[in-house]
Amino acid sequence: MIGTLATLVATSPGLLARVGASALQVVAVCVGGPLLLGLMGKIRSRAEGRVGPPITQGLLDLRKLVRKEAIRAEHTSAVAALAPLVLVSSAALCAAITPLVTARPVIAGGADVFAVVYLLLMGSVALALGGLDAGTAFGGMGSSRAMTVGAISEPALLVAVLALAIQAHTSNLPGIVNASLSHPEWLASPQRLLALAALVVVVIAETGRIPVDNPSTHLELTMIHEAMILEYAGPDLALVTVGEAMRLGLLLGLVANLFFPWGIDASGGGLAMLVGLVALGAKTAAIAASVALVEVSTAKLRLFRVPELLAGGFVLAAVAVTTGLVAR
Amino acid sequence: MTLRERAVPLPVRTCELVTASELEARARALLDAGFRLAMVAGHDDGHGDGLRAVYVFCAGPPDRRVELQIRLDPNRPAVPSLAAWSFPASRFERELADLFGIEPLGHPFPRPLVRHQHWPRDWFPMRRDAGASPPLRVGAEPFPFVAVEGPGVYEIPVGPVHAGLIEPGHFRFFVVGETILKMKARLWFVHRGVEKLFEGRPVSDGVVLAERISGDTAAAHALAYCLAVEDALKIEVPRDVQLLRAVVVELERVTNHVADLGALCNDVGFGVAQAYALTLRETLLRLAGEVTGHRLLRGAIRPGAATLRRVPTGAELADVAARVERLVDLATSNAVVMDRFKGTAVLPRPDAEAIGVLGVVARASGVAVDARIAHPFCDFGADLVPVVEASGDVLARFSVRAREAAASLRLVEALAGRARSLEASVGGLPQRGGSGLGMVEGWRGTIVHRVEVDADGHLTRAKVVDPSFLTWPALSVALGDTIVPDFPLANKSFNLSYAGNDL
Amino acid sequence: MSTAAYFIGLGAASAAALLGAVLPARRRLLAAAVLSAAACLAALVGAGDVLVSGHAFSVHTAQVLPLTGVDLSLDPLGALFVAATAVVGLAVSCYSVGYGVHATPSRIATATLPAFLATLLLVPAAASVATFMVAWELMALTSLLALLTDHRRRRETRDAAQWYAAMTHIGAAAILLGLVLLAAHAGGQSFAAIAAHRRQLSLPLTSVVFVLTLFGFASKAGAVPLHVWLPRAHPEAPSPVSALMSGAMVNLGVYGILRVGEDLLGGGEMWWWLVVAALGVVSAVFGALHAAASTDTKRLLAYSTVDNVGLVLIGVGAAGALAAGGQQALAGLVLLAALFHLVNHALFKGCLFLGAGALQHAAGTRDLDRLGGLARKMPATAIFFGAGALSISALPGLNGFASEWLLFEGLLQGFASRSAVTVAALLAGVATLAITGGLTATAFVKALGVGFLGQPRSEGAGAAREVGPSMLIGMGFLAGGCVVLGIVPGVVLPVIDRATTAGLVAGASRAIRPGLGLALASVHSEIDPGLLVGGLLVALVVAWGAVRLAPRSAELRSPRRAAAWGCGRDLQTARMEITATSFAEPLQRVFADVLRPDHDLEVTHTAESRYFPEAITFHQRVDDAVERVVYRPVMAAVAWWGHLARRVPNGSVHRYLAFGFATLVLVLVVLA
Amino acid sequence: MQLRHVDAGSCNGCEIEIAQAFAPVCDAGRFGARLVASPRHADGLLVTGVVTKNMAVPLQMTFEATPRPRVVVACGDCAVNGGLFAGAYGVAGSVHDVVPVDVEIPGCPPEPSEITEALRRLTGR
Repeated sequence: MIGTLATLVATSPGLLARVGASALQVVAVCVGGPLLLGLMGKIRSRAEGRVGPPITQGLLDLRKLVRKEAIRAEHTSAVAALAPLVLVSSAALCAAITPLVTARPVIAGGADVFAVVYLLLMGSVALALGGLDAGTAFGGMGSSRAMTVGAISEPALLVAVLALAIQAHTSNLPGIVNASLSHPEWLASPQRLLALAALVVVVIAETGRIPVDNPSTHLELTMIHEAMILEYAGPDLALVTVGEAMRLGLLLGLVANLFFPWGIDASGGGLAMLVGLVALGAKTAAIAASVALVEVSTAKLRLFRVPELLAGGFVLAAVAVTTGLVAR
Repeated sequence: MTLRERAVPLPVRTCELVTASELEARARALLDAGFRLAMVAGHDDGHGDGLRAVYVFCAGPPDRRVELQIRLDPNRPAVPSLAAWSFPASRFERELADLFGIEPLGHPFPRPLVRHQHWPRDWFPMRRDAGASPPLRVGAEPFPFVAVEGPGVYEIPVGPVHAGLIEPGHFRFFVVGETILKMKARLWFVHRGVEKLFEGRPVSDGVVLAERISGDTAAAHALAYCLAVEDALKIEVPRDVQLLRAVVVELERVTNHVADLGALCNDVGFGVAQAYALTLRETLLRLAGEVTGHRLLRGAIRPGAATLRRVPTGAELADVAARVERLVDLATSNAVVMDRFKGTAVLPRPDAEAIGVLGVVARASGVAVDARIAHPFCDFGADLVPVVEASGDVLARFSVRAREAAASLRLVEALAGRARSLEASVGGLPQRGGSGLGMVEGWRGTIVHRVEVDADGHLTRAKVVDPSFLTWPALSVALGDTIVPDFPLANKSFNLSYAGNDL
Repeated sequence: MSTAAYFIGLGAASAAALLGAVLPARRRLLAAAVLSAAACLAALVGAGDVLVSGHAFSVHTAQVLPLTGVDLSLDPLGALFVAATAVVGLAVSCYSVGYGVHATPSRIATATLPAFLATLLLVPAAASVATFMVAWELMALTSLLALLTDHRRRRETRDAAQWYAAMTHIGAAAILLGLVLLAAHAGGQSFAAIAAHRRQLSLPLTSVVFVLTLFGFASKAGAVPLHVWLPRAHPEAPSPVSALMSGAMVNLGVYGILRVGEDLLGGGEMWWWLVVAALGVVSAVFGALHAAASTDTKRLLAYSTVDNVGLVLIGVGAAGALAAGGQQALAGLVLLAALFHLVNHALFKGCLFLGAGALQHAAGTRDLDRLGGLARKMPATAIFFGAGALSISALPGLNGFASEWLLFEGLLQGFASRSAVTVAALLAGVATLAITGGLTATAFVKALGVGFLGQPRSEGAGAAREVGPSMLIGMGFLAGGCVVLGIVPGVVLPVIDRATTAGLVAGASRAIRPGLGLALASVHSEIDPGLLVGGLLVALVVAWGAVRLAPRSAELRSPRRAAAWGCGRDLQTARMEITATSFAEPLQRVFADVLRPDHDLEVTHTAESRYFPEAITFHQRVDDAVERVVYRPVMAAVAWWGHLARRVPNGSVHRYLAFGFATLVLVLVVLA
Repeated sequence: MQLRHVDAGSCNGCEIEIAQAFAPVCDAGRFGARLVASPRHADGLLVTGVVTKNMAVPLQMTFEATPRPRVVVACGDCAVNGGLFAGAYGVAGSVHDVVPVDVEIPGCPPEPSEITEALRRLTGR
C-alpha cells in the first residue's frame, strides 16, 4: 500500500486533485443521502395529503443524534461499537472510488464492480453482526432477514452490472461510464434496459424500501432493516442512519451514472466538477422521486414473496448478460 | 314507519338458584340447547353472606337469557369447572380464581389469568375485605408459558411496550425462523380495577366510567351499562331513546371500522390508504363531536335517557359512504394488498365456535352472531342481517368491516329518520334495588354488562364482558399457518381491545 | 537444497510418527508436534525453493518399494501443494500441543497425525503411477486412522468412517484403473514417460482415463455428488485432522485432476474441462446452500469446503477449457486465480477448523444452537475465527476477496472467447461466484454471530474459557496469513504463477503484473486491496472522530451500559436469542427445493380440550438431498455388498489396516 | 423530536387522538415530530393513561432505555392526574409518580390540535 501510494505520488501530479475529488464525492453522498431520504419522505407525505417534515429533517436529526448519549446493551462486545463505523466507512470508501461526480478514476483501479459489491457486503455483514451482538430476539430476526434478502440481492447486483461490464469490455466502473458516454446508443440496448430493471429491484431491496421492507413501520415483527438497529442510540444511531442514507445515495448515484452518464465530469477542472455535482444531484433526485412514487402506490410484499421478486431481478440480470453476449 | 311503532320492551330473564352439583347438568343442558355462556360473575355479598357466582347464558333470536346462581362455601369457595364443555367457562373460572379466590374444581389449566406474577397470591382484590392493595413483590417468577421444546426453537418476546400506537400486552412467540410454532398472549397489563370502581357509585354516575372502559367503544359500553341499569330498575325507555342510542352506536361502528380498514392497509405498508382512512376518521370524529358534543361519542347515552345535538344529515352520510367505498376500492384494487390479506391467519369456523368468539371475527369465520338480531334493544328494521364471510382470513375480516360500515351508514340514516326528537328520557330514575343485564352489539362484538343495585340506587357490583375477553384466545389459533412478519397484520385484523379485556 | 530440505521434511514427519507411537504419554505429544513442525518448515523451504527458482528435482530409488521402486519429483505445481500443506501443517502441529493437553491422545492418535502429514507431503512429489498410488493409499489409510482414533466408539464416527472408507476406496480404485490403463498404453509407468508418449494415445483412451481419474480425484476433493463423506467425516475427525483434511487433503484432489488432465494427458478435449467446471458449479452452489443451512459448526465448514472446492474447480475447468480452445494466456490467468483461491482456502479453512476445535474444546459442543457469547470469553479465538470467517466471505482486505476478485476478472476476460460453450460455462461460473458470495456471507454471519455474539445458550458455552497459547498461535498463524495475503496478494502471486505455468501444458505465464496489489497484465484491470484497506481505515478514523468530537455535555460523553431493550419486560434470557436453525430458516424456505427440510411438531394437550397444550416439541432435519436421492437407492440395491461392508469397516483399526495393506499389495501386484 | 409512545393504562381514547394528530389534517409530522419504534431512537416518551401497577416497571424501563437528554410528555387527564381511575386498586398513580414529567397535555382525551400544539412547543417550530 505504501509502495502504491509512493508510485501514485511520483507518477500523478494530480494526486491532490484526485484526493480532493474523492473527498467531494464522499461529502456529496454524506449530505445527499439524507436529503434524498428526505425527498422521498416528502413525496410520500404529499401523496398522503400531508405536508410532512422538511427535506432537511434527516440532517437536523443527525445533528441532534450525535449530541445525545450512546447506549450499549449489557452483553455486547466490541462488534456493536464497531459495526456502525464499518458501515459508514465502507460506504464512504465506496463513495470515494465510484464514479459519481467525476468519471476520471479517483483511485487508480479502485472502482471495480466486484470491489464495490463486496464493500457494500462488508457494510451489510457489519450491520448483521451488530444486530446479533445484543442477543435480542429482534436483532437476530432482523439480521437473519437482512442476510437472506442480501444473499439474493447482491448476486443480482453483481450480475446486473456485469451486463454493462461486458458491453464496455471492462469491469472498471469509470471505464463503463466513460464507454457509455462515448456510446449513447447503448442506453437503448436491450441488455441495458434489462439490467436497469434488475438494478432497480436490487436498489429497492438493498435500501429497504417498499415493497421489500417498510422503512416507516413501527411493528418490530415486520421489520427487516430496522429490527437490526433497535439497540442503537445517539451517535451510534447517527452513524447507522447516515451509513444507510449513504448507501442509498451511492446506489442511486451508481444507477444514475451507469445508465444516464451525462453531466458527469469527464474532463477535469473545477467547473466540470461543479456540473458533475449538480448533475448527480438532479439525476439521483429524479430517480429517488420515481422510486418514491412507485412506493406510494404499492404495499409491502409478504416476506417470502421478496425472494421471488429478487430472484426475478437476478433472472433479469442474467438475461441482460446473455443478451449482451449474444448481441456481440 | 307508523305512529303505532312502539318501543322494544324489557327483555325477559329467568334466574335459577342451583347447587354446585346441579350446576354442571343444568349448564350442559343449556349449552346443548344452543345457549352460549355470556358471563360468569363472582360476587362477594359481604357481612358473612359469603361468595356467590352468577352464570349468564343467552341465546337468540328469539332473545332468551338464563341466569344460574350458586352460593359458595365461605370457608372454601369453589365451583365445579365447566372447562371441559365450554372454553369460555375455562377463562371465566380462571378470572374468578384470581379476583375472588374461588377455586375451579377440576380445571385442566388452572394457571393465573388476571393476576400478574408480582401480585401476592392470596390477595383477592374483588373481595369486600381485600383492603388496600399490598406492595408488589419484586423479582417474582416469570409467567409459566408452556414452552416449545426442541433444537433451534427460540422465543420472541414482544411487549408490553409495543412499537407504534398499540395498547400494552405481552406476546410470546415460539418460533423457528419465520415459522410460528405457537403464540401465547399475556394480557392484563392495563388492569386498573374498573369493576371495583363501579361499586358504591350511584347508578347515574356509573356511565362515565363505562364510557372509559375502552375509549374507542365509549357509546356501546355506556349503552350496555344503561341497559343493565334499566333492567335492574325495571325502566322501560321510550322508543326515541332507543333509536337515538342506536344511531350513536352505529356511528361508533362506522368510525372504528373505517380506522381498522386503514390500519389493515397500513400494516401491509400501504400508507396512502391509511392516510385516506385517517382523514375520513377525522371527518367522522368531528361529526361525532357535532352530534353528541364529544368526538368519542361520550355523553349522549345516560340511564333512562339519550341526548343528541343533531342527527347526521343524509348528505353527510352519503359523502362518508362514498369515501368508505373509495377506501375499500383503493385496497381491493391493489394486488399486493390482496395477496397479503388472502389466506393469512385463517380462523376455521369450528375453532371460532369452540372458542366462542364474537363480533367481526366470528362473522368473518362464518358464525352469524350479532346481538342486534339476537338481543335487540331497539327495532332495527327487518332488513338488518348479519354480515358473514366464510373464509376466516384477514381478507374476510376486512370485508366484514367494509360491508358493515356501509350497512351501518344506511342504518344510521334510517334510524335517524324515524326518531322524532333529539332528546328523550324517562325522567327521574326510581329508587329501587335489583339486578340487570345489558347486551349490545358493539363494533367489536357483543358487550355484556350485569349490574346489581341496592335499594338506595347504588351499585353493589358491575360485571363487564367485552367481546375481546372471549375472542383473544382465538388469535393464537389463527396463527397456525402464519409467519412471524404477518402477525401484526393478523392481530390488527382481530383488533381486540386490551383496555376492555383487562378492565 | 530443495531436495535435501524436502527429504528432511519427510523424514522428520516420519520420525514424529514413530516417536508419537513409542514415547510415553507426556513427551510424545510435544516430541511429535515439534518434529512435525520442523518437518513442515523443512518441506516449506524445499517447496519454496522449487517455486521460487522454478527448478524441479527428481529422485529414483529402487530400494524402498519392491518390484517398481520409488519415483519422486517435485515440480512447481507439486511444490505449491506441498507448500500449502506445510503451512497448514505448521499451524496444526503447533495447535495439536494445546489440543492434546486436556485429554492426552492415544499412541495411535499421536502417531497418525504426523503420518498423515507425511503422506500429504508425499503425494504431490510422487512421479510414477506406482509411487503415486502407494502414496495415495497411505494417505487414505492414515487419514482414516486419524479420523477414527479419538472417538471410534461413537456411532457417528464409525458411520463417518464407513462412508469415508467406502468413498475413498471407490475413488482410489477408479484412479488406479485409470492410471494403470494409461501406464499400460504409454509404455511406462513413470509420469515422465507417460507425458512423453501422450501423443500416441488414442482419444477414447485418454477420455476414459480422464473420466476415471476425475471420478476418483473429485471424490477426494469433495465435489458434488461425491462429497457425501465430507459433511460426515470432517465433523467427526479431531479438529487438527479436519483442518488437514479440508486445508490440505481435498487440495490433492484438485492436484490430481491437474496432474493427470494437463500434465500427463496434455490438456485433452474441451468437454473434459467443461465437465470439471460443471462439477464446480454444482458443488459451489450446493455446498454454499448447505453451509448456510447447517447448524453444526464443523458440518457448516465441511459444506463450505465443498463450496470452495467448487469455485476452484470452476477455475480449473475454465482454464482447461480456455487452454483447449487455444487461449493460453487467459487460461493461465484463470488457473492462477483458482490456485490462489485454493491456497487461500487452505489458510482460512485451516484457521476455521482449528477455531471450531477451540470452540468444541472450550464449550463442549460444536452445535451453534448451544453456543453464543464466546467473543467475550474467548476474545483471541473470536478474532481469529472472525478473520477466517470474513476472509471466506470475501470481504475486501482479506485473502478470500483477492482470489475471488482474480477469479471474477479472469472469467470476465474470457467472455471475449469465440466458443459459445466456453462463454456459457464462464457465465455460469460468474453467476455461481455471485450466488455463493451472498450465501457464504449468510453462513458465516450465522457462525460468527450466533456462535460468538449475544449470550451463551448452554451451560457449556457459559463456562467456556480461552484456549491455551499453542492453539492460539496455530490459529493466529493462519489468520495472519489471511490478512497478509488479503492486503498484499501481490507477494505470492508470482510464486503461484510459476505453479500455474507448470500446471498448464503450454505454460502461459505472466498473467499478472508485479506489484503488491492485483493487476492483470493483459488488460487494464487492477485493484490494490492495500489501498482499499488504507482508505477504509482513514474513513473509519474520520467517522469515529466526527462522532467522538461532537459537542455533548460531559456526562453524556461515554456510552452508557444498559439492559438490552426488551419491550419493557425485565427478563432477557438466552432462549430469546435467535438460534442458528432459526437464522437459516428463511433461506431454507427459499431454497426448500434443494434443501428439503423435514419438520415435525408434536403437541400433546389435556384430555379436556385441545386448547390446553401440555407439551410441544419441534424437530427439524436437513438431510443431504444427494445422499438421499443418489446414494440410498444404490446402497439398497447393493445390500448384499453392504452386508459385507458392514462387517469389514466395523470400527476396528486392525481391520482397516489389513484392508488397506491388502489394497496396497494388490496395487503393487497389478503394476508389476 | 422523536417520541416513543407508552400506553401505561389508557382506555385507548388518547391513542385515537394521537393518531389523528399525526394524520393528514393535523399533521404533527411537519413540525419534525415523529413516533419511533425503539426508546433507543427516541428523544422522549409520550405517555398516556394512568400508570397501572403492571405497567409501572415497564414504563420505568422504557424511560431508562431512552438516551439522555430526554423528555416525558404526559398526554391526557389520566396521565396528568389519574383522572377517573385515580385510587383504583390496580393503579400505581399518574405518570409523575413513576417518572419525571416535563410536559402535560390535559384533556379526556386532548384534541389532536392540542397534542400537536404541545409537540410543536417541544420541537420549537
